[in-house]
Amino acid sequence: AADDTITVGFSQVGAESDWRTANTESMKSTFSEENGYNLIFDDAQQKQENQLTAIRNFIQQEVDYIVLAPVTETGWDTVLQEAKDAGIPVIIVDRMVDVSDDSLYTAWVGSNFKLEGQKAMAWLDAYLEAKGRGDEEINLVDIQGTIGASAQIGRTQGFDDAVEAHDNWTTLAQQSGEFTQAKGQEVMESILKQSGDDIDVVYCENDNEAFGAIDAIEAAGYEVGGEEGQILVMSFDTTNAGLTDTLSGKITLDTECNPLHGPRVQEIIEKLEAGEEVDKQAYVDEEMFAADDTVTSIKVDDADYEVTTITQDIIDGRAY
Amino acid sequence: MKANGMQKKKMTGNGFLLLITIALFAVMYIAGMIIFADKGFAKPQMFLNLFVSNAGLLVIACGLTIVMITGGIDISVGSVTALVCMVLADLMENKGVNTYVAVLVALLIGVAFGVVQGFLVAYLDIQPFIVTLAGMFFGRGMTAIISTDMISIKNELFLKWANFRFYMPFGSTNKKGKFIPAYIPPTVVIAVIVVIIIAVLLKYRKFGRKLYAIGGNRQSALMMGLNVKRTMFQAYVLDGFLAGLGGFLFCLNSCAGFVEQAKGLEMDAISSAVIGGTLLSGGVGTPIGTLFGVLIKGTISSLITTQGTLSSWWVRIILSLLLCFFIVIQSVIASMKKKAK
Amino acid sequence: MEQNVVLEMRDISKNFTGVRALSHVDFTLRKGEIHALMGENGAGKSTLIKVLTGVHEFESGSIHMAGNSNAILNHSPQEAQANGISTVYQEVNLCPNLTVAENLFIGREPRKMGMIDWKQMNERSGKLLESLDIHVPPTQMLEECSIAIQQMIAIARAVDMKCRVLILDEPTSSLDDDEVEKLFVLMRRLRDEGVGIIFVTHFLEQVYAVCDRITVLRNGELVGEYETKDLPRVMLVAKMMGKDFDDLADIKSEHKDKKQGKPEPVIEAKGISHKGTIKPFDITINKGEVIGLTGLLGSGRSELVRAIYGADKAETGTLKVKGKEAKINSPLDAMKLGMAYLPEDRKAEGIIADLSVRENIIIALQAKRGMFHPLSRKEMDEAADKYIKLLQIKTASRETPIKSLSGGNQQKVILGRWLLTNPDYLILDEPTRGIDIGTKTEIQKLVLDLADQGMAVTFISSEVEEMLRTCSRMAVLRDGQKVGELEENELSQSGVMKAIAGGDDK
Amino acid sequence: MNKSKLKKITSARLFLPIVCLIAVLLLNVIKTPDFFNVSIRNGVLYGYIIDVINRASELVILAIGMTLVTAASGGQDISVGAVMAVAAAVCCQILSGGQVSVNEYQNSIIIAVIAALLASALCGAFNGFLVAKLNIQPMVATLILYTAGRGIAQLVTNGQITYIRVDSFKMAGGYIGKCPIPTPIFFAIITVLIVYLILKKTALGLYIESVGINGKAARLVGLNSTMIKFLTYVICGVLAGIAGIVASSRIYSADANNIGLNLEMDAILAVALGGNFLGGGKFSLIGSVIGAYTIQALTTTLYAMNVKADQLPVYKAIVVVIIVTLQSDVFKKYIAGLKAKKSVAVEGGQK
Ligand SMILES: Nc1ncnc2c1ncn2[C@@H]1O[C@H](COP(=O)(O)OP(=O)(O)OP(=O)(O)O)[C@@H](O)[C@H]1O
Ligand SMILES: Nc1ncnc2c1ncn2[C@@H]1O[C@H](COP(=O)(O)OP(=O)(O)OP(=O)(O)O)[C@@H](O)[C@H]1O
Ligand SMILES: [Mg+2]
Ligand SMILES: [Mg+2]
Repeated sequence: AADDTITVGFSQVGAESDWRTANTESMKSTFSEENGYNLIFDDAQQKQENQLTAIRNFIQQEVDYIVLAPVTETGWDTVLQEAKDAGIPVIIVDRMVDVSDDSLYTAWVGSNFKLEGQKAMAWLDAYLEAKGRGDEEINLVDIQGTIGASAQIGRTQGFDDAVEAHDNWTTLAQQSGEFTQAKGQEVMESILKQSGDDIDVVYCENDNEAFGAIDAIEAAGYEVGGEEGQILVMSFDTTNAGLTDTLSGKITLDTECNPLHGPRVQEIIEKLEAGEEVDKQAYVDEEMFAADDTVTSIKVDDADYEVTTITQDIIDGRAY
Repeated sequence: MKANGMQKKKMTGNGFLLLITIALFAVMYIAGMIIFADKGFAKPQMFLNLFVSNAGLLVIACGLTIVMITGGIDISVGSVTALVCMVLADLMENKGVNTYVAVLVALLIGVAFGVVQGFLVAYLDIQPFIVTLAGMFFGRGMTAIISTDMISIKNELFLKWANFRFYMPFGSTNKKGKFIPAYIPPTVVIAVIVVIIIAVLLKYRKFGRKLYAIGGNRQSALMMGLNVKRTMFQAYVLDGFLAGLGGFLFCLNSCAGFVEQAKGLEMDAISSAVIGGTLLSGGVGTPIGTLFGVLIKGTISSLITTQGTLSSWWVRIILSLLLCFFIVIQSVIASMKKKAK
Repeated sequence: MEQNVVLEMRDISKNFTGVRALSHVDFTLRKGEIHALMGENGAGKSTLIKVLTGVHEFESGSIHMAGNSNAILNHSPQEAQANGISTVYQEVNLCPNLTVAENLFIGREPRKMGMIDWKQMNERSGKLLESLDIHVPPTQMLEECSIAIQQMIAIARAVDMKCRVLILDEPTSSLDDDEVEKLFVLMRRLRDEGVGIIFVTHFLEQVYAVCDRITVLRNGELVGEYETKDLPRVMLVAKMMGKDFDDLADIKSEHKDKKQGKPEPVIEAKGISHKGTIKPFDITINKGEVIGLTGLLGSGRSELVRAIYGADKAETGTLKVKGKEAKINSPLDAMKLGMAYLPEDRKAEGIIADLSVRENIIIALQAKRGMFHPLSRKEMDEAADKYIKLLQIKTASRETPIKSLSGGNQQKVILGRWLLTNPDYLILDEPTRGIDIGTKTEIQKLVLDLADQGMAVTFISSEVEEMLRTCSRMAVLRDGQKVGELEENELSQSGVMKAIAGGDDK
Repeated sequence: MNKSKLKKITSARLFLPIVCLIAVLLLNVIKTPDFFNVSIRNGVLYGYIIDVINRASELVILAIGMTLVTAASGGQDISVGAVMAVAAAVCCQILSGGQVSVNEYQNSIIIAVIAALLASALCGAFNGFLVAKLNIQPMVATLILYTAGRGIAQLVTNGQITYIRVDSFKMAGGYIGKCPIPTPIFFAIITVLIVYLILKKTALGLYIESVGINGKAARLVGLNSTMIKFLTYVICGVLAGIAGIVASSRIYSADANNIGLNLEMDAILAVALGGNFLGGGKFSLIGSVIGAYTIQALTTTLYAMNVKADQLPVYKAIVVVIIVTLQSDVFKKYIAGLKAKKSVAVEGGQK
């Protein structure tokens, strides 16, 4: 039996958020013994150097596949070369890696953070248009993620590009909330004191920040929501709590960032085992959930994306 | 007669803790080799990987050992490492600066931190923890100011250094029966040389002995006519230089610069030094001990990775439990020894 | 400047916050003389020395060294050393984590090709120690040496440096007569080689044994400079204290007749031992009795009392306090049974440096009463004032940190601390170390008075004479073993000496 | 007379920490004129200065514990941030009864709070045992919980963020009823008061200082150094627990990864800015409290000035260095020297 079990070494970033925990869980349940796998899981505690060590360890253990959820996009050339020399295919999940030679990894599965940002901003454009505010002066606030994180870089990029493209949109403030509720709240409080009355839209780069920002906004006596005179809050990740707030209308749009990478990776491994070709890049499907049905579909770079109106059934039916 | 007997006892007394540390390390490693024999733990490369992964940390921990011997501490090393990596990456990739120049600048950054921190600690007599805490803030902030993007180093010469391998005459055979020689990269060679140089410096140079005297009792060292301030200053400069060099080695391993890099490295370095027998209160410690401290920490992580079924939080807990176990055993043995005397 | 002068200090003034430690003091040291610097505790002797060696800055005055018409100013001990001034400070200043040899040679290690030559260093240390008759291996850690040995090592370090001026600030406070004699031989040799030596001590015999001239300070002011032969002992004492005083008066006889008949044992120890240091011993200490512990350096006197007090836990034996079996696991247990212990190493085990005089005085009583029964501020102030007055502690105020008191005054504070707890049994380990003669006599009187009031006292001192003046009985120790007891009628200088040395008589 | 009074004030121990705090606050008046404006908005006090006082609450509570630990053991407890997370996790997990998000308590709040404080006391006791009984250096001993603590917290919450969406739970971090003052401020004040009273009404303060200055001497005068050190760590643990509960109430959830993150460093900094020596011994509780407010004032100031969060540490570092330099003895001496020279020059001129 030992011969047909496939050994997979998985180097995970850590357990720094709910999202990550769901991601780990997805991997663990996919590569279980029942499914014919032997998973060697390593938690890097948010340190790239630990991941380098772990991969070298996997190589010594002569695993069949290495799955890597990189802490950073950079700095993988050397160790991936070692894996290649040892003949072990590497599958990257979540963040992309930035390597000089594409052949160093076999495939990538993950989210397109920039696209997430673009989608969200495209929705905002359509939403304001639909509300008849397309030509109004709109003031935006961006509560960024932890500076330097891939998700922050991509989502901020999407935000900046859209503001750039609209003459009537202005960025009032752009501060990092470090992906946490407490920081998000603290930063929002400070921003509200400076320009509370002018803010139209708050773009939070994850749900936790959105919760903090909403608390700060409400504590300062403003209302959140999509109507004129209210402060519109947008968010990412679609965690259970985030969608609950979307349902209650506090968050007007929540863009998904899908953590369930396990099945996708399994697909790739099965193909490889069968000697088939695999796609180099595989994006996971990511939806958008809005509080109301003002906008039901948007277009980014000529591709259409559907916007779902949130219901309790959807929340209950989700795995995370 | 009596004097002779005493002499013998004292000689072992000095290196006793180090011996214990080394013995514990050996026991742990051999146990790992037996338990995880089928998972490649017994391969020589697995052992060398301890050095490969920790070359930068080793150099940095040596620097910390120096300041800890004087009774000080330096918690800025993680930030300095991040800054060094970022500067290297930024200079070579964005500014197109010559590789050698970039490395030189990086090393100078370490020295600059050493000079400023050393001045504040030695001449203005400000508490080292606070000075280097400020240094830690400063380094991390500066890294963000240089760039918040991740920068991959693609400089050819730099990558050549990073990918260079010294192959060993020994090695292991893989599943398919192919012989694979063990290797080490240049970083390991540099780190080991640094350890040796520092060991000699501390044992056989006036400067080194002054460090111990200052750590033992600063007031006494002053009264005995040692130039306490200058020596302390030099200790911090050397520590800064080693932090810079360590950062460079670290960068050779990761080939990238980004804000979050090497976070918490200072704690790894401090705990390595302490496991290796360095006292935070000063006056005691050797680079060789620190070397074993680094190896022990590396082995603990390596054991956990090899085991490979723990969930994220259990990794943290087990990691610190092993650390705890280790520190407690050390302390218990040390106090038993004291009692026996 | 005179031809044969090596050092001249003129008009030196120094203030500490709230204290004028030196005011317009002159001091001249000639080549090849041993010059005693005398004065009561807190007179400013150590301060004068520290001003000279650059430890303290000073407000006014100038310092000249021979052969240099410019005034010198040492900014640090290092500069002083470079100027040929080598110093043994009052508090031992060595590094506990280094070996004996390193402590002797740090900063001037012998080297071979730029590297420290450890072998040579150890050999030279061995020779140096041998020449001073110090029996300790050069590779031993300093912290494992007794305080006396440490003091000898500090001296060895200072004299081994080629210097023009050698300063010894109370180097003999922990030494016994043999060691002192060794030191004197050395000092005379250096004097003959032309070194100027400043010698601070509270032992008048020592002054008259080696010194050529004497400078007396009082309250930070210069009293005068005298040739030793022109200044008889009584006058020296009078100059120091500013009044006539007989430090040799027989204080014991006044107390003799007050002794009652039947001895009431306060402490009865049976078979108490401490592994490695002292072998099982029996001792009984009666109410109203001052019992002395005598023996050579390192004979285990301190260890013995520490075992009784619970400072080091005794391994075997039983202890009865006032007839009742007692279990002592910690000093607090002992205190609760009415014991008090004044340790010999003042700096390491006595003072709590950063706390005020007041806090240092009340801390033992407070600890005895427990955390939840704090003394009120008023009680504290009263207690502190009482002992400052009683023991004539020289301090700017009761809130002054004890670390800025002179050595002798610190000792008085510690003594006050224990008297305040009103103990039945008082252990004094070298209580008069570093204390001036006036106060010393006061303390001796105090001890006898306390005994009269029924306190049992154990008195340890390296000065046999002092013990003879106070003790009614003596236990003799040798190599960690109690080898005998001397009864009242056997107490004489020669008798004690013989017992210590360990002839065949006992 | 007047001059000596002035001198007395300037030489007081707390003088410099207070000056530094004021300086940081004044900085704001120039940059953000409405910094000191306090208004009532939405029924509660509103303004930057309120934010400073409110946000500093956890830090103040931690700084108190840190001060005691530092004084007694001459080392710092770097696990306080992690202990906060443990307390928060225990509290929320009990309240939620294991669910991810609840809208009403599953268990009594009292039990939850007591359990949380017990857990944090246990953490403190663990640290205290290592430091006091096994004589392990504080920073290393507490390093163990520093790494393990968040792991334990995640273990408790199953790696999830547990939400307690109950209004009464939000009170500790928000407002009680119609009271316009944020509750954390009360927590901070009450904690400071209680600890201050304990130190005042018992001899604990003196004991701690004695043990911290000279452990050997303290033992010989009958103090149980081991017990006292142990006690300070337990107190520090409990205080961290309280801070953890407040922090988790603010976000009505237990975020094991982020509650109290990096707060240990700020707490240590607060102790130092308060003029305390990190090597142990004499301490000033109020100094540390002032230090804590200084740090928060600085952070809020920098936010108000629109400094980016990732660059904030650079400014923080610079201000910290300036403050500690001003407080350093060497610098004070240097200034005194300058003054003395000046007066000498004046005198010389008169001659
Ligand atoms: N660092 C200091 N700070 C404040 N006052 C001090 C300091 N050092 C000494 N003093 C004070 O200066 C005076 C002189 O002290 P000094 O140590 O010179 O006396 P001494 O003559 O050496 O006495 P002893 O025989 O007890 O050693 C004393 O009143 C003492 O309180
Ligand atoms: N001259 C010496 N040579 C070697 N060891 C010594 C010497 N003097 C003291 N010691 C050490 O000190 C120990 C006993 O010291 P202890 O303090 O009890 O002696 P003591 O009789 O109180 O003398 P004192 O207090 O005058 O030093 C001995 O076991 C020995 O190890
Ligand atoms: Mg003196
Ligand atoms: Mg003794």
